[in-house]
Amino acid sequence: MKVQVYAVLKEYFHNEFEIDQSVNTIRELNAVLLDQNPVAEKLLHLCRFAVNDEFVDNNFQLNPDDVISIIPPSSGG
Amino acid sequence: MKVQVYAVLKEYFHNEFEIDQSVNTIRELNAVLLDQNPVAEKLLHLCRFAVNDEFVDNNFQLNPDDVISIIPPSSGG
Amino acid sequence: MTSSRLYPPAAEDSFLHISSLPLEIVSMLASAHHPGAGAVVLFSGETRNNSHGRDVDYLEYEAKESMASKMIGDILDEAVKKWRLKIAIARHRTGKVAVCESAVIVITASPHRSEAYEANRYIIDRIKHEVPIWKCEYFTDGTKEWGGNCNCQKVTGDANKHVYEWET
Amino acid sequence: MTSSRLYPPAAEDSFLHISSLPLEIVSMLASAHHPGAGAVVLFSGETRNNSHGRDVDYLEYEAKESMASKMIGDILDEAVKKWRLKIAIARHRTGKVAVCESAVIVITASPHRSEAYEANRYIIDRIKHEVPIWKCEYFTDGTKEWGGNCNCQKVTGDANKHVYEWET
Repeated sequence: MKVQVYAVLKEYFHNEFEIDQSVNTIRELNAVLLDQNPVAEKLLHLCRFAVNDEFVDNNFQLNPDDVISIIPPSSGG
Repeated sequence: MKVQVYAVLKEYFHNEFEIDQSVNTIRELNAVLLDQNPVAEKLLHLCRFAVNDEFVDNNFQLNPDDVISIIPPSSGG
Repeated sequence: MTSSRLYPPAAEDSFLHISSLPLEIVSMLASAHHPGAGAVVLFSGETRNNSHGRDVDYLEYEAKESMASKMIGDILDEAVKKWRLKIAIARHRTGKVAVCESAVIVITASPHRSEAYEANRYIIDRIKHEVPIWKCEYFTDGTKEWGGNCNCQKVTGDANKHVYEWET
Repeated sequence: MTSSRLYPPAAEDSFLHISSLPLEIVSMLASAHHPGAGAVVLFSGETRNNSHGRDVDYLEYEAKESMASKMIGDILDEAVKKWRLKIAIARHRTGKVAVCESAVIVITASPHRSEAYEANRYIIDRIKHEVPIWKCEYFTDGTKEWGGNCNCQKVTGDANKHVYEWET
């Protein structure tokens, strides 16, 4: 599955990357990301996740062809 | 002294007129106006008076060459 | 504080905050950007096509211009001080104002948006209640009415005391 | 209610409420007059030349455009319903935004002014807190910082619960 990150998250991860491991939920994805980059823990904790442009919660079941966006806190305007 | 009236007051008085009687205060002027047009009583009671572009109270002492404006309630904007 | 004086009046008008010509909303807005202001709020009061259930043809505004312009200037100065505004501009039109046209425009600019919104409401409320400007409604049935008067005196018992929206 | 959809986006943009081009404040405002609206309120959020005591060179905005545009549209629709607005328009810019330029514009129009002011604040507050748009501050000393983030979660304990100015 594909992961896209935005804004300040790009200082911790590539803008867009593939997750090859078997990951079934957002919670599991979060664990994989923390494993990749433990320094991002605080920030990741503040982020929301979206799949196919809709916000989802930690229990959301992922499909291998999903595109997951990690959305840091907004700071518009 | 000269009296100027505005807006809805023009339906009760001439736009501008002279008061020839000896009138010493705004209170006395008010009495003269009510005498001229008793129907205006309610409206006059809601109005403010200004002399030479400054609001004044009922006790304000008038001079013969003053220009008095009678200011009905605002309805700007 | 003289920010409120910065906006140049149209050459044809002798009063800074009162205009007998259509209000130039675009140039007023263009003059309201400020490098220290992160928020600009504009209010435009426009003629509606209906009032109290009746069809409105147009409005006509009358003002005691000399007093009105000075009073609006004083209100702007107070707002600039109170909210530390970078910019405060207001102009009210006199004469016939067609549906969709602006009768009054207020623009405020401040570092953060709270102040610009609050000051804007404060300024328009005070203009509408206190400043000697009057509206006459001309209806499509040919009748007219001096209308929408400030009725605060009925509540406050004093022609100089008003009930403002920004206080509620 | 589809009033919020009426404003035509620039031909170059594929998202109704997100623009990579400078916001056309004049044409947006020109499209916001309505015969049934006596009050038009415009908010423009602009780049300030300072932030937290540091000199700002410019800001750069990033958005997840597809989500952001849809969310702004939904917020506008909610505001139109809640306050019975005649018009509700909002556009947020992405990319570099210079000092004094608009990063976001919100326009509301309603019969009376209370609703236009309240709805306008509601819309901008929700956009700033909820919509996936991010600001990066570039300072004159050459440094940059992803800044001004919504910190509501520290108070509410939930990334989806915010503390809005219009509620205080």
